[in-house]
Amino acid sequence: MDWYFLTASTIKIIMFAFMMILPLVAMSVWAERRVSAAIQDRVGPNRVGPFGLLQAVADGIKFLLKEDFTPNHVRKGYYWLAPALTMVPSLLTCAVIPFGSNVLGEKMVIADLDVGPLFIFAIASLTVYGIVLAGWASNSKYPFLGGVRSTSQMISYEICLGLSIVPLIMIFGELNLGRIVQYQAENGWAILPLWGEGLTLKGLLLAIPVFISFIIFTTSMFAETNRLPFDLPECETELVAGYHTEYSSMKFALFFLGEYAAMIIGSGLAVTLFLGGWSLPFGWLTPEEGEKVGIFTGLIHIGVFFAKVIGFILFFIWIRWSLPRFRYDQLMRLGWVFFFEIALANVILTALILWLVK
Amino acid sequence: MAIVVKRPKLRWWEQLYLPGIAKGLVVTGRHFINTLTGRKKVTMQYPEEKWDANLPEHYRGAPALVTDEQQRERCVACQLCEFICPPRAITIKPEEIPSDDKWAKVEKRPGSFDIDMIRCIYCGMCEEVCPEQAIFLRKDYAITGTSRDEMVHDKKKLYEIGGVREGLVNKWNDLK
Amino acid sequence: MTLDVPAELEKEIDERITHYPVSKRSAVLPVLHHLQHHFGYISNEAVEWTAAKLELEPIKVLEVVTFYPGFRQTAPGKYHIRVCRTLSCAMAGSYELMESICEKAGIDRSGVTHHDPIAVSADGKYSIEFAECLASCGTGPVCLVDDDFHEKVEDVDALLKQYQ
Amino acid sequence: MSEIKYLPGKEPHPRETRSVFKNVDREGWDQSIETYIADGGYEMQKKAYKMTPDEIREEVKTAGLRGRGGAGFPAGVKWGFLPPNNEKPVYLICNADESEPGTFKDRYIIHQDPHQLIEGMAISCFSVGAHLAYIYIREEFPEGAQILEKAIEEAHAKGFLGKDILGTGFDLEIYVHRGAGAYICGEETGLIESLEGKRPYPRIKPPYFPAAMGLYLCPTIVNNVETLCHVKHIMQMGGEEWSKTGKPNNTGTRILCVSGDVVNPGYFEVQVGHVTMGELINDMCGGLKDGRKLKAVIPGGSSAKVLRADETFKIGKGDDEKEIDIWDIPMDFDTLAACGSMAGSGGVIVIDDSRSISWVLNNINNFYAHESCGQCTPCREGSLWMKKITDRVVKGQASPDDIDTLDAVARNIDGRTICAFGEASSWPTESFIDKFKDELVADTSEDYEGVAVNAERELAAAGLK
Amino acid sequence: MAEQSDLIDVEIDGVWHSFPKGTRMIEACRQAGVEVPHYCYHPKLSSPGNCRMCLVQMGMPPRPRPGEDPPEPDEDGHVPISWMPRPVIACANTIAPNMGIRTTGELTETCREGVMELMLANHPLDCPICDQAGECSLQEFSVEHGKGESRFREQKVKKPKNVDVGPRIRLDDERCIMCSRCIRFMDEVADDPVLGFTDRGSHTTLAVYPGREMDSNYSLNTVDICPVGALTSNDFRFQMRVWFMKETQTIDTNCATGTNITVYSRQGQIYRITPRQNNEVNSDWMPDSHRLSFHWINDLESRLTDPLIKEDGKHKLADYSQAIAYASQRLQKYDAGEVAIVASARMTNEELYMVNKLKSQLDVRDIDVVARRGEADNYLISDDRNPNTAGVNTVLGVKDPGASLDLLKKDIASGKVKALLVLQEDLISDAGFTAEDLKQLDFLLTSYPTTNPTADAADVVLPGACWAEKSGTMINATGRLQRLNRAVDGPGQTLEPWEIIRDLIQELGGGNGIYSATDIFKQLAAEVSEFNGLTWGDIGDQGTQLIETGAELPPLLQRERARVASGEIIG
Repeated sequence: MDWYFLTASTIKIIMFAFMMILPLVAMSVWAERRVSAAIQDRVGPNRVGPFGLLQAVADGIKFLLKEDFTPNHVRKGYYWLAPALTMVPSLLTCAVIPFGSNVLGEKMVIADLDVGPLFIFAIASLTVYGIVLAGWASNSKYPFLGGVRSTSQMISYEICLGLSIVPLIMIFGELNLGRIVQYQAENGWAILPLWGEGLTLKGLLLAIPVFISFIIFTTSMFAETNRLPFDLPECETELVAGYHTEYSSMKFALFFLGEYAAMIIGSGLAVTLFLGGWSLPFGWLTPEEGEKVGIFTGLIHIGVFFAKVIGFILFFIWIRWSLPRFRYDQLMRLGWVFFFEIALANVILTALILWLVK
Repeated sequence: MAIVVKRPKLRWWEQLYLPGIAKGLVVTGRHFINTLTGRKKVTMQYPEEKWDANLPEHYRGAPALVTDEQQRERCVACQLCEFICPPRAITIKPEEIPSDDKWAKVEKRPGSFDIDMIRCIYCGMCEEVCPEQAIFLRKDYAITGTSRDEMVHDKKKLYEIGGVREGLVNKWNDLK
Repeated sequence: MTLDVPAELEKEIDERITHYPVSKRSAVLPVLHHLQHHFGYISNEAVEWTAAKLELEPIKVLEVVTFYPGFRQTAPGKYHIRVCRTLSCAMAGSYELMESICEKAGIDRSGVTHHDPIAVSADGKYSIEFAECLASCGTGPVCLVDDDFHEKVEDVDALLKQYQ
Repeated sequence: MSEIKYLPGKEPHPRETRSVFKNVDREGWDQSIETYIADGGYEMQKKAYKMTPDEIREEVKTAGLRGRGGAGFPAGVKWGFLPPNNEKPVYLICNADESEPGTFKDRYIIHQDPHQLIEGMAISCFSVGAHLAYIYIREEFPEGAQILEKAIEEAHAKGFLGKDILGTGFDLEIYVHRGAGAYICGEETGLIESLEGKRPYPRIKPPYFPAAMGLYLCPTIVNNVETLCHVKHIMQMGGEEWSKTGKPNNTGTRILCVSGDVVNPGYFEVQVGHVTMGELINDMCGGLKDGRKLKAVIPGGSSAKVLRADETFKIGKGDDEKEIDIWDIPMDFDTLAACGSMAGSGGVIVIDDSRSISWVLNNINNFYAHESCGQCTPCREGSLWMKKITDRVVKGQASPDDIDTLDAVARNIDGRTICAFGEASSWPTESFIDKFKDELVADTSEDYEGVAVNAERELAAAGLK
Repeated sequence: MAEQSDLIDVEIDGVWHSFPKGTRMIEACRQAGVEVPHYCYHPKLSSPGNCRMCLVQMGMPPRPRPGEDPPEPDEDGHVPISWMPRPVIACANTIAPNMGIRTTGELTETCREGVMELMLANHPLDCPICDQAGECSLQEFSVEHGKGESRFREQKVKKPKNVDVGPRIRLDDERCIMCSRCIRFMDEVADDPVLGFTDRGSHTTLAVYPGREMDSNYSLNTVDICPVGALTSNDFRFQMRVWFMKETQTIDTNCATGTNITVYSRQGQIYRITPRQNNEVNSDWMPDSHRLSFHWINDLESRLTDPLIKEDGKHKLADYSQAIAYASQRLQKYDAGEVAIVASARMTNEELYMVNKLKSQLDVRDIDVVARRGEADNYLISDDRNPNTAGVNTVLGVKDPGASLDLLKKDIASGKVKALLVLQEDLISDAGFTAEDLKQLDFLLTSYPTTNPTADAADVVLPGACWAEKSGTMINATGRLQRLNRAVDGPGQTLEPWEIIRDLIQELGGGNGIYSATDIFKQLAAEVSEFNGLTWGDIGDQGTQLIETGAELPPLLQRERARVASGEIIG
């Protein structure tokens, strides 16, 4: 490999993973608290820095300085490993998400794989190990229950998650996320096929399965990231804090960050698959396939991507403070009985549309 | 007797829950917007903003002992507050008022009167039970200290907080 | 301090005690009457003397002394006046009589209380108190000056003149 | 008896029937035994001592003599309460503690006719078998006590008292015992306690009925002066004959003492029930003062319930039932009881329209508050409380609901005390409120809310006002 | 119902009961489970009937007028009752056949309300500073029968307050409700008539004669019987509100009378002691001297709190198990007959029984206790100032307490006795030993509640619980077995003496499986013939007659029984 590739990749990793995602994690924690406060007619953290923006920093410092307490009864190796196992895969998945167009001949994606979604699912599934390990290694009943719940929940919803994007892949005929975005930029976003080919009968008809897919995908994403209304693994009314009950300090912070990172990546994927990634609507400022764009346009594209992601994160937060938590049996029923069936039917529906409507 | 609650029969679109969810989102969204635009303001910025001026008459802050117009201790150490206090925060040691004292007629006063403010739950039972109108929950709510000892209010401190209260019934006067 | 009881008085008292063959204690009232008659009032010494005489606890004598308005524990004036204040006499003007006597004899009754009902004139000549019904309601207002009974007292000057 | 002449200006009213008061204000009469014997004195004692005690008691019973002290209890029946087969000594006490305001009959008997009393007592003692008798005379009669002691000495010298009287082998000693100014000593058990040298706290009945457990826990008979005097006259007339005077069940003569707002207050011995209130006030006492109207009458000493002048009373039973006004009330025990009051000790206090009812009630309450012995709770606390309330009413410092409190206090005393003093002190208040509530309330003011009074006191006490 | 001729049928609140002839109405009601409120009435004193609180409605069978037929009795033989319009006092009236009593109903209720209101009219409302608050009849009955609000707008009567009437008693005349219980007690029971009423009416004032003192040794009983806070104890004044205190029923150990008492304590401190009724032992009374002799228990300065072991002539603090181990190690060295024990007649039967066990374990030469004699006081105090001499006779088998102590002294001097165990006694202060005497010993062990000269001389000192800190049984002068109950915990490592002896026996090699005083009592009851068949529960709070000692009842009790027989009091 040449030095250029290495340099470019490193810069992209640093730029994207460490300068965008991680701050975004911190900021989304802040946003979560501020938004929840606003929804509940409160103020929220507003003391540290302007609008409390430095609250995230303060939290970080606090996590770092707190006593890192390891209970005596835990399996220490696994116990220590678990937080890393949740944090790392979440961050890893960002490698294949295109966060911008082809700026100055450099694709704004860390690794331009042709199996993007598969890679994401494969890696993201690993986070469940972290949670299961945390639950089991804690050697304590609530974390254990949390871990068990987490496992079955993740496995259940991973199926729906996978099935829900099959129609998209069928439509796009593509697994490269960069090209999927490019396609949407030209022919209308998956759920907003309002320009290009999207405006054809086929495109509009396809919007129906895509919309169903979108709902299943989003919902499953909530379940996958253990967000409310599906946060049963850490459901505090029943399990104190679920799998991370026994964790404190930075180890707890890693779970915490992992959750938010997963949420961001999930949002990124959703944006990429359904909302046209970095593209602007109606084909504005859309480069041709492989066309280099200038720095200015490139920055706009990056900005658009993050704006969409942030919007999606806000939606996550909004949902969290609007809906009550599911009961565990409801959760399982929803996953296996409804979403699984609907997703399967959706695939068939898409196939039918693709086959019948030319 | 068991009460049977009839479940509402849901229409098919209601069974989807999506409209319900949307409705919920609208509600929370409205709150969000309202708060964000400052149309609605509930929370107060303590300590820059304080509600002291608007504290209700019956606000239950730190309990304190009061004296009357003539600097007389109203408390006669009957120990009813000690008895009623749910968290047992009050400890009183009564003593006899020496006969040469101006208020010797009352005979009894607290030798020591301690309220452990770490224990105090501001329930106001002491005020309610006091037959002498000697203990009141003041509007002080910022009770802080850097040690446990400091958080125990002794008699001196309690009178300091309480101050003088006028216009109360004088039970121990010359006529009675 | 013991009471100086003249032998004659003591003899008289001893005679009185024989009127009560069953219980000496019964003689408390007569003994106190004699002592009050002689000394003008019942002092603590008189109480103790009586108690010793009748073999009682002094408190049992004091109980009796303080019960009866007829016994005085403070010295009266040379002449002790008792004015009836009960209904018939009051209707006949005994309150006015009291005022008039007080005024003419120079007695200030403002300090009179339940425990100390007797007011003495400045010169110590007269003392006065209100008495409850003297049982001569048809001839009110009435008063007793020492042991002398006066009915329909109208002329206070004439009354006081008799006692100089 | 046509030869009896009375002092000028003190002649009895023609409607009077003098027996006990025969010698009161009599011309040429003095207290000496010689005078008494010359008038036929001590003959009845001689007569009685020839009878058996039971015969005497039967005579008294036949006569229907009712006690003249206040309660009107038949004397013969009282004597009959002495336990049979009694081995303890029996005492007789003459209750000369005349303290009921409005009553002043005993004073004249004792001061002017002491031997009559001694003779009556001698007869009674013989009947009940008492060898030791006391005359409990009130302290306010110092002269009376001296007169009685002298009379006893004389009777002793003549052999009417002492050992082996008149050769019958009957011994009797009578001693005079002076009280010390306590109304409660008029109550028989209070009197007994006083005579024992204790505080005159009335005893509880049961078990301390004087006839069974009286003086020194021995059987004791306590009778009023007038009652004991009547015994002599019953001996003289014979029980049967005596009972024909007066009215059935209200036999004999009795002395009515009238005081208050009449022209000529005084004492009148009349046959019981033969004189009405109107006759007593208008004829015998010369009526009310000029231009005055009758407001109220207290017919039997201050503890009797008051009668309002414009009331009407229902008396009689069945066919005899009739409605009368105050002037037509015959002065006997039963009628006055039917009118809601009592004949009591015969002290009639007349109140005319110049008097303030609050003032009258306050005066009476003052008396009872002063005289309450303080033994039992209701009377001890209640009598002073009532006085304090009426004090304020008179001063115009009471509110209308104070009158209700006053009434409630009185009713809390009535019937709940050890002795009859409770009733004596509460009846005036109860009856005055019953009959003159409008007038009492008129003396109060809505402004004097209790709260206000208290608040003023608080401030005053705290030195702030 | 009334089959026996001396039983009388009485209807109380609509229910027929039978009572012996001569029962007072108030007692009949009490036995029927109806409390009639009262102040002046006290079963041990004469009844003046002056408080008027016990007014009830009474009814009798109607008396037929001449010519009328008597009323028909119903199937139970009861005739309908005609109720009297006026109330009567229940305390002084005795029941009569077919009498009816109503303790409820309008008349009784209005009477009670009325009397309560009047009673409170001049009573100062100073409950907050009144020691009686919490056990005050006036408070109790005003809750039940009071109006809740005063109509009294006048100035209350002023009377002396805070009067020193005696060395141990304070009088507040304004609180006095003139029930005269105290006067009657001093007249009738204490034979020291120093109290009386002065003045009259509402101004009636309880007083002692100026210059006299109410200093009878029984004066504090007036505080107990005072239904209000007029008489209060100087010792207990303002010390503690009664509702905070724990009550423990136990017995007094100051003399062989074994007065039944209640110990009032809070947080391990004893605040006061009051007598408890037991008509076989002390009636309702107890002497002041005994009542007030508890203060040393609270005084931690004088108490032994931790075991001490003497090393090189100096006492060193030790752990309890350490001290026991050391003691047993020393004791094992002696031959038979070289060890003596002095136990105490202040020990319980259980402890004495354990002493017997220890004796056989150690092969002890001699065992004795210290005798304490004093003067009897013609009331309740016995001349034997040890509480359990009868127990020493019965359980320990020492028939003549203290007789062999002189011999012991000699044996110590001659070296015959090398080791001495002094249990719950102080030989130097109480038995005429000197420190020199004890110096001859090779080993001396004492257990005692307080520091004392004998302990100074001892090699091992163990803190032994005092009477208020232990449980057990004692036998009083008249042979009555009574229970002693633990009122407070001993300070520090203080243990009950039976525990100390048990641990010593165990350490010396004799296991015994004893875990509580009741365990010992079980063995005691099985082994000592006098106790045969008794269980801990059989003894009860009032004790049970165990043996005949031939001793007479205390004089006060004899007098009281005579008064009961004469009908003067209820008893």
